[in-house]
Amino acid sequence: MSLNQGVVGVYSYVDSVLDAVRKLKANGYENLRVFSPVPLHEVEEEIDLPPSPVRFFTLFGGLLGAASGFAFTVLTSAAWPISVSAKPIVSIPPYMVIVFELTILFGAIFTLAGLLVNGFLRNRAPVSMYDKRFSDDKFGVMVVCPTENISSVQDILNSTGAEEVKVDSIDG
Amino acid sequence: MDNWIKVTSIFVLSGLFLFGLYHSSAISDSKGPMQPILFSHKIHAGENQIPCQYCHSFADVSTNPGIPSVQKCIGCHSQVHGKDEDYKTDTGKVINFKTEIDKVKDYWQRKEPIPWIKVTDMPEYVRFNHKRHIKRGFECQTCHGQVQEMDVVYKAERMNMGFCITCHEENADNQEHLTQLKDCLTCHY
Amino acid sequence: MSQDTKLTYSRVTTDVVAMLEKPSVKWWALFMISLSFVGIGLICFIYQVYVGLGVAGYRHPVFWGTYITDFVFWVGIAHSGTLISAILYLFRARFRMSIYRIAEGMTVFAVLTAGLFPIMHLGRPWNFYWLFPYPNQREIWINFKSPLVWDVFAVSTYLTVSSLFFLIGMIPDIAAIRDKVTEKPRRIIYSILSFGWKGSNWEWLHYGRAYLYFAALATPLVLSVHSVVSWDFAMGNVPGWHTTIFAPYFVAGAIFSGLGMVITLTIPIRKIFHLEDYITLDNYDGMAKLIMFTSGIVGYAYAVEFFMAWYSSSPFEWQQFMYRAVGEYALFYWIMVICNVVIPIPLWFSKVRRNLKWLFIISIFINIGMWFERFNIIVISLSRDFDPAAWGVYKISWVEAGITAGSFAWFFMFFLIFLKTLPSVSISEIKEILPVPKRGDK
Amino acid sequence: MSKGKNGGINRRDFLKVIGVAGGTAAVTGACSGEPVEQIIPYVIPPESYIPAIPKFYSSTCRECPAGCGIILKNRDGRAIKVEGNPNSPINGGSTCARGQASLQGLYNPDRNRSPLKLNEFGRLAPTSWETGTNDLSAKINELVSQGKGSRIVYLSNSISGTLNELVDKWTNAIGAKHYTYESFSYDSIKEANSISFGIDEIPNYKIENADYVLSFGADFLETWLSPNQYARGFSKLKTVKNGKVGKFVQVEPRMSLTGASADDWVAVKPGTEVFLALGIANAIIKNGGAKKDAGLVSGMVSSYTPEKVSQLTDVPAETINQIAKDFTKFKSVALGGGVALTGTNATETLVAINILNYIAGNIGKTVDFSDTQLISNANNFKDILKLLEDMKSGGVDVLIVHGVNPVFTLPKSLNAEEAIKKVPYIVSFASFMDETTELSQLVLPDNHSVESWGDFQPTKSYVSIIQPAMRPVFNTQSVGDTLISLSKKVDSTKELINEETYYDYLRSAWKNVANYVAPNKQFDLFWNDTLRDGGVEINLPERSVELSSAVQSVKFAEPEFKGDGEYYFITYPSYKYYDGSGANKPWLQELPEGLTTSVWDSYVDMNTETAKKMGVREGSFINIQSPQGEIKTQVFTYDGIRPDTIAVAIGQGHTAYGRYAKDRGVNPLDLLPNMSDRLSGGFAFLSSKVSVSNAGKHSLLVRTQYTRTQHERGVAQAITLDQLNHPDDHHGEHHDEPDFYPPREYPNHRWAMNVDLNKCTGCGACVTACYAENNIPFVGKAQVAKRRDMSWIRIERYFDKDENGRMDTRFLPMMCQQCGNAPCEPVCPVFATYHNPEGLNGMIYNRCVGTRYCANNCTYKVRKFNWYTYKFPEPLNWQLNPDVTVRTKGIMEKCTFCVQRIKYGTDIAKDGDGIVKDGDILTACQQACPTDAIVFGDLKDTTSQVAKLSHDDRGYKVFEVINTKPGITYLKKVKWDNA
Repeated sequence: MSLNQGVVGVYSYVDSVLDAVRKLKANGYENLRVFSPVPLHEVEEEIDLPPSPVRFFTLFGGLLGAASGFAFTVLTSAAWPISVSAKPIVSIPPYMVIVFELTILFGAIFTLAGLLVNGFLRNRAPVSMYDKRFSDDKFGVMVVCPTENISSVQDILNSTGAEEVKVDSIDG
Repeated sequence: MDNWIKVTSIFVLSGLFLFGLYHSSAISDSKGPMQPILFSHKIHAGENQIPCQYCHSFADVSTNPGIPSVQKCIGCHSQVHGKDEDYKTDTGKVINFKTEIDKVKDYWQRKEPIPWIKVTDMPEYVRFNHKRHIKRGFECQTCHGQVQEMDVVYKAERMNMGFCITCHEENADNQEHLTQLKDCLTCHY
Repeated sequence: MSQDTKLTYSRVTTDVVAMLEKPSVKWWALFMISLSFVGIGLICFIYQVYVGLGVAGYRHPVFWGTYITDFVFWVGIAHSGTLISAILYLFRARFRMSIYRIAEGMTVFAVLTAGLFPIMHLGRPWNFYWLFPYPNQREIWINFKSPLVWDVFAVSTYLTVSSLFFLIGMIPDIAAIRDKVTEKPRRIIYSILSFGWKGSNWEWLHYGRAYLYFAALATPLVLSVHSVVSWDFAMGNVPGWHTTIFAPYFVAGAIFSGLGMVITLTIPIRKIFHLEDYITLDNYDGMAKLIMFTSGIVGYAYAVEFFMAWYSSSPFEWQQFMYRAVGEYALFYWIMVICNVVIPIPLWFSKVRRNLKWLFIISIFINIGMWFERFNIIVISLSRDFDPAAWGVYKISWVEAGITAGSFAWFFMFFLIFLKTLPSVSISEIKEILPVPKRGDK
Repeated sequence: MSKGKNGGINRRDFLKVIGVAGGTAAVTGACSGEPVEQIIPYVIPPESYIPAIPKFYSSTCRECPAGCGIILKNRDGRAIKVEGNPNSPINGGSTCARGQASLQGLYNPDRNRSPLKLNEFGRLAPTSWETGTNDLSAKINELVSQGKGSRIVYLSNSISGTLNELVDKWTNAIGAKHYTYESFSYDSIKEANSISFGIDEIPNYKIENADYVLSFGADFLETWLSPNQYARGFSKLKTVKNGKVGKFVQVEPRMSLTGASADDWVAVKPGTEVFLALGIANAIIKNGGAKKDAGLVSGMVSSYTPEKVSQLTDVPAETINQIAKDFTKFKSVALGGGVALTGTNATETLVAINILNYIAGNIGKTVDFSDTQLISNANNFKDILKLLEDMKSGGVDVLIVHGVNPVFTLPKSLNAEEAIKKVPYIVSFASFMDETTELSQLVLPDNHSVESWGDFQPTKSYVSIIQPAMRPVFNTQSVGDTLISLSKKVDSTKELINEETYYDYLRSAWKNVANYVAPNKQFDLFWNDTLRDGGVEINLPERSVELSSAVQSVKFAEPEFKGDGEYYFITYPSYKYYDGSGANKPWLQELPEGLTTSVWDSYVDMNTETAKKMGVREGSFINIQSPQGEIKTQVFTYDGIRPDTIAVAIGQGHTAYGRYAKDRGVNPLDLLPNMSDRLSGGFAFLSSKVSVSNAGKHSLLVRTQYTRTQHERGVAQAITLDQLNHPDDHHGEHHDEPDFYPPREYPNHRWAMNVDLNKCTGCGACVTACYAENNIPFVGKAQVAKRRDMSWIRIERYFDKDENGRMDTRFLPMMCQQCGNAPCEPVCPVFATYHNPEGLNGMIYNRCVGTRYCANNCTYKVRKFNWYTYKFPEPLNWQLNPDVTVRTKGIMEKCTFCVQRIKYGTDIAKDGDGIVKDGDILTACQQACPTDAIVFGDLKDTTSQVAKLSHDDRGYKVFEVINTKPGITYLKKVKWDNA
């Protein structure tokens, strides 16, 4: 069994990055990752990732918020019925405001949770592969490959205009 | 990763905070105050079986049960002088029967009231009608605890609103009665 | 953003990071002034708690005054931030990019400021937590029929969501700063705030989605919050309050005032930090157009209120509105009309919209006008409601003035800290609208 | 809320600040121990004492000479409330504002707390009773032994009954003179009756038997003779029955509070009422309406044709004819002799009124001479003038002052202060350091009437008992006891009185009463019954009265006015302060004066036109000058006063008399010349023409209502008799609109109230009663200026104009309406206010966080907010009702329908059959109301008065259009259509 190695190439130009991605994919390297200071839609099209599951978090949060808002208002009103202004003890119209606000609140909190879980906890890029310039003006193309393929990847990266290529071992 | 510790601790802390709020007044005094005379309810109400309303005689006619006048104390203690004997109270204090009873006599002689310390004090925005509760047949002990077993009386129940309302809920005859018993104006005005 | 600037990716990063350099003496001076006014406000508040609300200018029948005015004012200010970041994001309005971070920061701090007032105006502020639903031994909950409870939920939700939105929107930028700063403590703080952002395509994917959903949630929220605030009044039966147009009227007013405040804040910042390349005249032009539009809505609302008061043939309503126009508070009423409706009229001309001096002056007047709008709605309506025997005129007290001044200082204090600690221009989004670097560009 | 033991900032206050900063701190703080509180038992409990159960003592109110029967509520040893005694024939269960406030005299922090003696530094310093009485007796002994007993003067107010006897007995024994001085002594009424009927007394006016009341400036709802009694009569007059209601016409240049309740206000030229009365009499005789032989007088009045009278009085001829017509058409009564209009021709006016009453056949029917008022006991003013002369000439060596304050109540032009200062030794029995007491050498403070034994005879037919409801608050002693102890120390009177205490003396004296009233009853039984009932009635024989020929000797003439100013100057007794004795009671100071709603100050009524002419507006200060002096006060522009007249109330302008009275307002008596009524010699209050100048200063005239009209909002509604009797004409006002929610069900009770606007006179008794019952704090002028008065019930006053341009003044008591659809309830975030199953709008103080949203949303603006924690200076706090929570800062409060009384009533009912009967529970305002305008009860009980009245044709709800479903139904005021 060969240890997985990471190779990252540092680019200045987006078209070079795209070239590298296409070339790597053509060579059968599927485990690719692109670092960029801005979201790159061309790259998104090239590296076809599954749709983000964050939406389920948002949906779930919203539904949970609505349900809990509804349950909370109704149950607490019924727990000690206090009559105000001859309105019914459980009076749905005013409670809809609470339901609405809790829908948003829970939706937002769960969206955050979705982002944290999916964007930051799962699929984290290895620290060693990161270059500080990626948040500034450089782009990075990272390939995970068995040790034996390192040189071939390096070649591809260099040939597509990488200004620098780094290799490091990565865990898992 | 520090964030997670933080987030968790915030949740835990806020949980504790809410729990604290809920139970903030749950702690009751386990010990009563030092009274000017160590009057033992245990001896009077417990051993000697004097009914509560013999001394607190207005409990069934007034909102306020009243505390006995010095005259009432001396009514018995002109006969009962107390042995010259030590007695260890349940708080561990040792007193002498005769000394304590002599204090009552002193107050009487000087025609001075005894400055008792209030054990159960209701905030002034709470109206508690002793008469209604006694007439409904509640024992004094329901709220005041087993006074007949206390040498030094202490606040046995926390007597906060939760205490009152739980009892009111339990003792409602029907829905309408419950509404009345849980009506805010029943106790607050 | 115009395409002919000389901005590059690295210049954007450098410029923004440069804003976070050690604060100047001027900054410190401003900060200390803010801090001292916060201190004055705090002293006023403590005095008020100790002595009683009587030290404020309240009097029968005006039970709400400056504090609620301030509250609505600040909540209103808070609206443009989310509007610019969320609604304009959904509409893909490009002019938002350069100013949205400032606007969002303004939102969060304005909500932080606004949130103080409902507590400060309470008769027994030490019991403010009774307004929150929490399990207690009394077994008593809160009244979800009360607009004030809606307010509690709306404002706290808004604070939470807008803060999250603000912080999440900054993640890539903070990462960029993290990678630029050298001092270790700052790097650690920025590392934590950046959640270890690396800018990989995975992260961008989830981040983009999450941001979109946030925007989608924040949009109805922002509309709801000021609607709920307006219902504090509209649900009351006071003549001058009890009207169905309040929700849209308040939302428009909030956006109006918020944009006014954004302009008031960004024009000096742009000058001080030399952000002319980032915040362009086109941006201001876009905002000014929005101001024109919302000023129109607000003006329409003023007119329609009068019309409805007359049309309803209710003596209570009609006398209330006549009182606004000619009564003891007529000065305030006309200040409001002039500032909010008349003064923005020159914005119909492109020359004015692109003249920052004029824009700044107009924006100041809008801020003043909108404060008085709230004051007028709250105080004048209460001064003359149903029972003529109870009518009375409210006068602001020095404690209220002190706390109001303190609230501005409190807001600016946060804002000053923000300018020196967080990226006040969005690095990644500015880069996004720059042409991507391509080989052929050289 | 207890104070921390170690002083300074206490824990609770600290937490209030900290609690905002961090909730946790507050939570942990709550676990620490509570402050120690003690309970102090009785050493020997009083007989039949039960804690927290109130005891009630019948007594007599001594705030004015009317002598209303009262019941004092004693709770745990303290008198906490005054109620009217329903057994009293005078007031029949009601009280006025002054009566309600008498407890603030009892607990006034400025009371003389012990005997005081002038010390070597010229100050009055505390001393013992022993020293005090010894000093005085030594002085008396000295004088008596020198045969100078007649140089001792005992100056008292009208103290009828046993005390009067005692004083007379003792002063006679030492040879001293006893003068009875009443500030308002009605000499002219006595003189006029003496001339007209040969009776030197004041009859009982039976307004309750009249359908038409014609009052020539008699403010019988305010201060005139026995206001509560007449208010009851007024209530009868204004009761709408079978589509009929009585009519009341008030003739006076300034529309007084009484005049504001009149159906017609006739703005007569000051001092010319006499001609009007004669003109009316003439018209009656001409029309053949006279019911008695008018031969004696027809010659006297025949020259007063309506036209001539109209010229003399400024009253239109048709008005005169109308009154003449009505006066004989209905059972009528004519009243006169109000203090304000006592001019130099007052007796002539009253003779004319007597003629009017006589020819209309009212004597013996509505004017009853068989029972007369005992204010008649007071000395004639001429005697008082003589006394002043005596003092000035050094003829008085010892002056004992009891219950009067001549330095304040006598006009400055009489130089009473100077005269009294000439007396070398002045002893005062006063409870307060008033202007006269300040001049004294010795103060032997009297008990308050709530602390003393005594009796009082308001009328010939009724003797009322005064019994103590509590032990003295301070080291004071009743005058009776002081006199007895003095008599034992004065050599010549050692044997005069056998009894040791005044109580014993009183009992002995009452044995005579018992012998007369109930000769067969055992005395102890009689005594106990009297104490329970509050007094005994004495049957008097009928007295037939005929017009005496002496009337023909009367020459009717114009009054004289001194001063060359252009305005007539009216000074009138204030119904709040009477002659000034009420000015030290904060409740009265804070009680909005009915017409202006002004508080804590003086003002001058000035016609709007006059003010415009002078270039002043409301709140402007003006100088009022007469040859005797000048006062400066604020203008109240008022359409209810003639343009040639201005008016200032008596009562304010004290230079002493405690913190609440001192240096407040002006005393109009300073301006009055020394003028007397030509025939009776009584002081002429209406005798001055003053000039007025703008003082060039303006400030807010502090009031509780700044609005004059209703702004077409229909708050206080009225209905004409015609409309009332033809209900079809205004049919369709009541139609039920569908509701969003189903109507509310009330399982047991629905507490509700009616207020009859036809009976409300705006007297403010309800307001003061509410202060007393509900621990409402007074806040002072500066706070009222910020509209922060705390009153739970306010009298709204509207000056509208009717279609003929006449003043149409309406009063409307406004308190919490206990709405079924209360706008305040749903907006409270914490359920501090809610709807209770018995229809009450509950206000839970301890739950309130003070958002004040409820108050904003209250349609009626009846909620009051505690802007501060208000202080009740010791011992005013003794009066606090233990059954009502004392509110602290930051809490909303409002009328509760006296929920403590409802709870008490239902609690008592539960001990029995559980049924609360109509009338078992009275609210404080209802109980006090002198005209029974307020009715409280249970709507579920269909037989109750409130249930019946709520469906009255006159019933309406204020702001019905808001659909708040109030629990209070107002009954429209009934207007006479001038047909």
